[in-house]
Amino acid sequence: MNQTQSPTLPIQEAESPILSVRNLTTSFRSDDVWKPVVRNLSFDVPPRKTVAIVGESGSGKSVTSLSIMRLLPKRSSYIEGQINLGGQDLHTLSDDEMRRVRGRDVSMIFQEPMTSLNPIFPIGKQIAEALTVHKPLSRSEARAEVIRLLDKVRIPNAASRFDEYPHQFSGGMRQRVMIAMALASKPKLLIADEPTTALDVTIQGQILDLIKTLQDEDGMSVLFITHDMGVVAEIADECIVMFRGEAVEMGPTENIFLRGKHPYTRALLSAVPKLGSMTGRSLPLRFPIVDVLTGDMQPQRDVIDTVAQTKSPVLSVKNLTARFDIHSGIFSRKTAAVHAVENISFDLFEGETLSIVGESGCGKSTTGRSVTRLIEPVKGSIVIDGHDVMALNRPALRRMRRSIQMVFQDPFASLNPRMAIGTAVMEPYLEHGLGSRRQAQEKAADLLEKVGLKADMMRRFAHEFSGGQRQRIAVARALMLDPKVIVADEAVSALDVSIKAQVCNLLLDLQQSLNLAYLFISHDMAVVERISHRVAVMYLGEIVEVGPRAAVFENPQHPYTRKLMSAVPIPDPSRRTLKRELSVDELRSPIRSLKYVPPVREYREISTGHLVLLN
Amino acid sequence: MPTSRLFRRLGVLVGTGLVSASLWTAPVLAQNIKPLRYATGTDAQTLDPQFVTDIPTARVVTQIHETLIYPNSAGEMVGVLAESWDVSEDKLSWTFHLRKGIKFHDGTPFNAAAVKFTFDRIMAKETAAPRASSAAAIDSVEVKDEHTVIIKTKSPYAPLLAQLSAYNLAIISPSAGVKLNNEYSRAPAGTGPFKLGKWTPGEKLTIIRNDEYWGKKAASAAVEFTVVPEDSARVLMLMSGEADVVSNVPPIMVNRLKGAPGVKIVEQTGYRTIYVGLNLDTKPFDDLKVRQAIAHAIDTKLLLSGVMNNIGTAGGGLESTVIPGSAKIAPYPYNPELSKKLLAEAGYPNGFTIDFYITTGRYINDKQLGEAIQAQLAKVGIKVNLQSPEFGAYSAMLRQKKIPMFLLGKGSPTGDPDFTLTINVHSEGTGNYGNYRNDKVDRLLTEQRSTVEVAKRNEQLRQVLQQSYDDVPWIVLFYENQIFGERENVRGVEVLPNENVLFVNAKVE
Amino acid sequence: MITFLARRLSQLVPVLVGVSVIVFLMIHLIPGDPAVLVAGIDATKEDVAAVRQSLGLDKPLVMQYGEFVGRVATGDFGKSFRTGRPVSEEIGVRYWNTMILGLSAVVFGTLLGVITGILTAVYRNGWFDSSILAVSLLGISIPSFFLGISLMLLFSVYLGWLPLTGMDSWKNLILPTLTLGIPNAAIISRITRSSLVEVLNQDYVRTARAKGLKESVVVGHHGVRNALIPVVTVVGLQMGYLLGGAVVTETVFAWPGIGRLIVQSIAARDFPVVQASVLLLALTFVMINLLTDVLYRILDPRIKFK
Amino acid sequence: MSSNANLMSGNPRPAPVAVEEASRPASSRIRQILKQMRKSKFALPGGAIVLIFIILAILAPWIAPHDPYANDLMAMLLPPSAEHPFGTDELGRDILSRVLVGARLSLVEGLFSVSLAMLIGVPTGMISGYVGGRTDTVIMRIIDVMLAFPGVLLAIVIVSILGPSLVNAMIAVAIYTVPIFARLARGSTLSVKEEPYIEACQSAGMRHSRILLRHIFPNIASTLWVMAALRVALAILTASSLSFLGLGAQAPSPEWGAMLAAGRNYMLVAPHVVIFPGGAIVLLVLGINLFQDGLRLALDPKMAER
Repeated sequence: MNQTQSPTLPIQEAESPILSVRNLTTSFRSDDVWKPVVRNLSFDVPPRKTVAIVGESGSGKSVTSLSIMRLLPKRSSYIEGQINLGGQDLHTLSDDEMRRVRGRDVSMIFQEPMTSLNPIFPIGKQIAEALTVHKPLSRSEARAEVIRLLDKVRIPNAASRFDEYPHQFSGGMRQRVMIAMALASKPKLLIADEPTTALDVTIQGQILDLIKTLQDEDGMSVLFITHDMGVVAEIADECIVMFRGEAVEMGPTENIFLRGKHPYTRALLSAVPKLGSMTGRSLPLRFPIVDVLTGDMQPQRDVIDTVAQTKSPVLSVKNLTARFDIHSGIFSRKTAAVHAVENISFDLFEGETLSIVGESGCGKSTTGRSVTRLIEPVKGSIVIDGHDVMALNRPALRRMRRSIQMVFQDPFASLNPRMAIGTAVMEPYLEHGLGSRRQAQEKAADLLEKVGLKADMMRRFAHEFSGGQRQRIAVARALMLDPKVIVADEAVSALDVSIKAQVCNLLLDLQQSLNLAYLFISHDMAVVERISHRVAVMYLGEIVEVGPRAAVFENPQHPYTRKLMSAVPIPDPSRRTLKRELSVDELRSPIRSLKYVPPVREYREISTGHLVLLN
Repeated sequence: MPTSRLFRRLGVLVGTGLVSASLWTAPVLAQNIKPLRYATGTDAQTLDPQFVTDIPTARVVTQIHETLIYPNSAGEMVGVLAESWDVSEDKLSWTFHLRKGIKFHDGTPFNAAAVKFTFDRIMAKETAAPRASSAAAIDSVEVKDEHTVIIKTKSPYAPLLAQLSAYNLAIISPSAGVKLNNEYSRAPAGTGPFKLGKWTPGEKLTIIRNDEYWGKKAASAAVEFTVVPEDSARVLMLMSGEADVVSNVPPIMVNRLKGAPGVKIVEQTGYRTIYVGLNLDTKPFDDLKVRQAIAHAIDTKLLLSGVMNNIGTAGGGLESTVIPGSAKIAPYPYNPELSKKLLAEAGYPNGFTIDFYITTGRYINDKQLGEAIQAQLAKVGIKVNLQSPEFGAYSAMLRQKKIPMFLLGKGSPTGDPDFTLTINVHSEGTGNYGNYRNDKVDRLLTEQRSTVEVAKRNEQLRQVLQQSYDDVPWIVLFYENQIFGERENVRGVEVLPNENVLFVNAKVE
Repeated sequence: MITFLARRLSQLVPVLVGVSVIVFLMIHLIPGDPAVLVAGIDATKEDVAAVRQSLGLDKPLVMQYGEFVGRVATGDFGKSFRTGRPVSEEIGVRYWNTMILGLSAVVFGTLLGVITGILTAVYRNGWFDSSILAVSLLGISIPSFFLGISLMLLFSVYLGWLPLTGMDSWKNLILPTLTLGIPNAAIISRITRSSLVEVLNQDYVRTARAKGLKESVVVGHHGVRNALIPVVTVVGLQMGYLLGGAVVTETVFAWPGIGRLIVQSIAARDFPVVQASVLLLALTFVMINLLTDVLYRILDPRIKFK
Repeated sequence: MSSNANLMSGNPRPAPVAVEEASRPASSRIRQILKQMRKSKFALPGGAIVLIFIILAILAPWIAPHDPYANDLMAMLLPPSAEHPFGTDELGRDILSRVLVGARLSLVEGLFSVSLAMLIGVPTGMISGYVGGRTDTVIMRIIDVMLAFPGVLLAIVIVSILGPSLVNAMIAVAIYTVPIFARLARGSTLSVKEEPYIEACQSAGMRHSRILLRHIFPNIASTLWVMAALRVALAILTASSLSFLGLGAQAPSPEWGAMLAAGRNYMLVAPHVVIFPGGAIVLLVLGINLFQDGLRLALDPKMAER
């Protein structure tokens, strides 16, 4: 075993750590070669403290947690080093001994509450299982204890929900169920592996608060795995930064945030969007980019104002409404409808970025798709670049689509895996008959260069690119038709922080040079703050607040806007002790009966262009 | 599992609706009887004699029913239900004196009225009997007294006696016979040595001894007909002792069975002729020389010894030589050189191509025969394309009389040539699929019908056979032998040339 | 649940009507005259005409179909051309025989398939997995007629342990069950394996392990229960295929089932029997599918009876 | 972001995981598939078997020791010998030569019927899934009707209509395979249709025909190929089953199923007449199935097996 050269946390004088990991190296087998994905990791988790492991995808943070639990597949992985939990080296335990440690001494919650519960058993039974496996309990005792646990994790009407199945719970509630299950045997250590990543920001806030509260109540230690610096700042006492399988820096969270020395730490921190960092600015701002090797800040050009407010808007949406029918009964009659988008209006000007923010199900993506008629809206008028979109026939619609292009969320899915990327980029151009193959080739090469790729990559396939590169390709493809508007539907949400920053900068660059208008759909308030000119907040299919970015962020009026903003974790460890006092609630459902008549809405103008929904 | 329970319920639902009706239980089958076990390839279709059109069905029906007259082993017509008979001077009315004291299985007495009922029934339009024509010669039936019945024909009809031995004309109980076909089959009432025990169609049929039988009582208490379609399966059952008697042993198995312990082979020359038909209305078979060429190109001797393992009887005439009065005509000798010469003379020095239609699985080794003939004809330059439509389509095509060349079998239910020759050889015959026309033959066929003198009629029939042999509208390959397998301890199974089997004297020792 | 069943049942009607029309048209497209086959090949023209009339075949096709539908609506499937027996009698026992064979093969195939499937999934990629995989690939590669004949040669001829054909005792059921069930087991084994492997890679299995459950509980309780959900569908489909595909096995083992009856009836142009039996099999097939759907929904609480 | 594998000096291990912004050199898809296939222990032996059969089938007329059609009634049912390595059949024909020539027929059976079925089924299913709505409902109802027909019996009825011949048997097998491909193509289209890259095409204003051909088809193709390989194996089995029932290849064609049917009556006296053609079917179909198993691993590990 190599002598460790990794940084280590200072040994706690007073109490011995709950978990002590030394020289952990985990390797995976691929194609008969063992490749280490976690190398020489050593750290401690002190009693009652929260230690966060933070890193981007592929950094080995999740593998670390699974190595501790010994939940990795035996055949294709092996673990070296010591993992000391409460005095015993987990690595030396027999499988059966290890099984008894799991759930009793250390338990774990996972990223995907949707898939982490067995869909075919009632949740009560699943929690009871975690109890009875470690100590014998009668049925009624187990039931009582489960209800107590459900109460503890603040699930309303716990007793009545005992026999419900996971699919009857929302994501946030499921994560509470997972936590209840993890706490069943009062473990000394809770490992939380990205427990809030899949959740909406308001729900994330609730769950983080819950973990903190429970930690105080039960006095357990938490090992928190996350990619989100904001979450780290909010929850962790100590923090380990991982990069490509190794810990590059560790220490008390404040130290890392304020005095992080490692270039990667600084690169990471500089790329993290910070809500409220734009106060006093009206124009968007590029993300600072720090070189991972040197830690040097790359110089950022200024952003000039591109918005052409004086011209008529390039996209104008009036009273747009989109619904999805719900059928049921013997003859599949229409019985209800999802009111996904309800009577929304907005304008988008050349060179402007209008962001639509909101949580899942608020109708923001439906808005984006309706604007291009990928979804047929129920009513409303859409004018793009002079075309009345709703009136267009099929060929005219195809022509119209040259003016408005989309970039989607999932960079891995938005490129046809069976098509060379050059072909994919050229395709729309050729399909619309805008020029010869040679011209297409030249234009594609030019655009690829423009988005930061190389023209000679055109013959490669999507799988040969990383997520960030693919998103650049998708942007290049969207630009092939010289559109006036780009609808970016969660275009940067799935990217790692550093990549996200780069792609955002790219979008800003392109707007600067091409005068593009962006309809930027996102749930990420911090990113939206950084790159928007104007912001619209959506809730249950309606715009509840819209206005210039500075006005909305600095002077939020609608209660929902405020709630949303207060829920965003701020990457500032000094605010760690604050609690939000968010109530346990969920997004309401936009499903309405057929008889539902949408109320007439009125907006109040707070300042120029800053409108807030009344009532 | 709820699955299985649901399935069971579903099954029971469907089952009770359908199964109960299907177990055809007539009189109670006595327990503990060890029946004679007979494995046959095909199930009976009906137990109503007047609806029988096939041999396997006839084999069951004739255990239960009897005709007025039946041929003995020498092929002579002897009385069964009729004790004696005489013909009127004008040869138009036949008086039959019936055996007395006989009862049908349902208790109805057998008498002249029953005979009249039976014949009237088959002739009635409403009956829609598929073989109503077998009584076509009959003009009317009169009851003279309780035990005397007079059958009148429209014109003098020599083959009447033989015709009366046809299984379609077996006598049935008037009280049972008011029901037809399927309904009658539930409780058939004949006079035979056996009555119906139980019938599960498609599977098994048991006949039990009729203890009130007028003649010599059946040797076995019961005979069980089991349907085993697979030839090899039947043979294996015989070898393993699961069956006492099996029908239609494939020729190839004969040698094997002959050497097997505890098993014996019964071989009986039959009435069935296997022949290759040629269509005289299609080229090149309109040319006699071509037809002769084909006759000389087919090595019937080799077919018989090779394909048939010598199970069959050689001959050239259309009627089997075991049929009383049939002519003994030698097959065309195999002579490919002559054949080629004839083809050249007919203008086909390089042969020709022809479609040859064959049956598969209907006659013993029919497909192999077709393939062997194909190879033999190839040697004289005739390219044969084998076509083997399934029998339903084949029979429809045959009856349109458009098939140029075909392989077919021709049986004889009564052993009298009149019936089959009229169908197959007469220019108007429905079974004359090759459009054979010869005025002399047509005339002779009409004459023989009214020729009641046996010797004279036989000469007329011989001439018909000889003439048709000379005209070569068909090439007879051989007469099919029937091969039954029996356990060594089985006695008394009578396999008849008309393909019937009698179990009355059969028993396991 | 009731709405679901009612809707599914109402969807079956057009399918069955479609099947009945197609069957009716198809069998009338088959060349050959049923009257000739009933009367016998060398029957006289008069005999054939009489038979044709008595079978009602002299009427126009549309009328024949109308009469057929009218009769079926009253539960009467007519009489067999060949035997004159009511069609329901003709096919009742045969259908039941096929059901017995099909069920027995499905039960055998499912038991064997699920057990080997679970074992191969648990011990995946080892020698056991490989050998079961090889055997099951062999199982689906043997034509049923060859498998049947081979089993017959081995168990009946050489070893003499089992009867050849017929259906006198439960022993008769063994070889046909094996013949039909072996490929079935192979398919179900592979489905179970892949389904269970997929389930074992699910997050909730990891959760179960993280709870400290015993591996046997993890696999047996959390794994198998979920893995069997898709298997139910396949078993249902297999049952359907077995009913239709049993014809070859029925032929080899002289099993008096409905498949063989249909083949014989087609050969004899026994239209009423063909119509009714194909319709009955189609009905069975869709009912089994419905049943598996219901089961699927019972097993998987996520799917509501909408 | 530039790449730097090792921040900690002195660590001998290579860069561990696929890193952001790393791009691997283009490797040909075929090579990739072959590499994946090697994960299945059986794929290569299976492929080798199929390849050998293809070579034998192509060379059959030149390497067959005897004329496969020449009969010799003096040399019937001879057991295997140096002269006739597989023995002779019921007409004294050389079984080895017949098996060799029969390989062509079996391969053609599989390929022709599956190609035909794909040609009809795949576009139908793709259009049904892509267009959706009423078109989809109508097409799916028709497919339901076709699927409700009991399996092989549909093929039997079709062959009865068209008349028994190998070509018609292949057509029948194709027709009854059509709904399987239609369903698969529809299902895959439905899921690919939801992929963002299809939405991207639509939002780029591309024609539906182009989206179907260039974007959807390539992405459902691997699933289809895997199914095709499986179906080729099944088609060979089904077509030879039909021949076995006398509904497929006609005499004197050396189709293996037909050879088995003819040889069945002789299996007690001369088992070699069934063993060799039967063994040939098993071997070829096994080869295809082994190959298919590997193909499945390489192309579509999650595909539901049927």
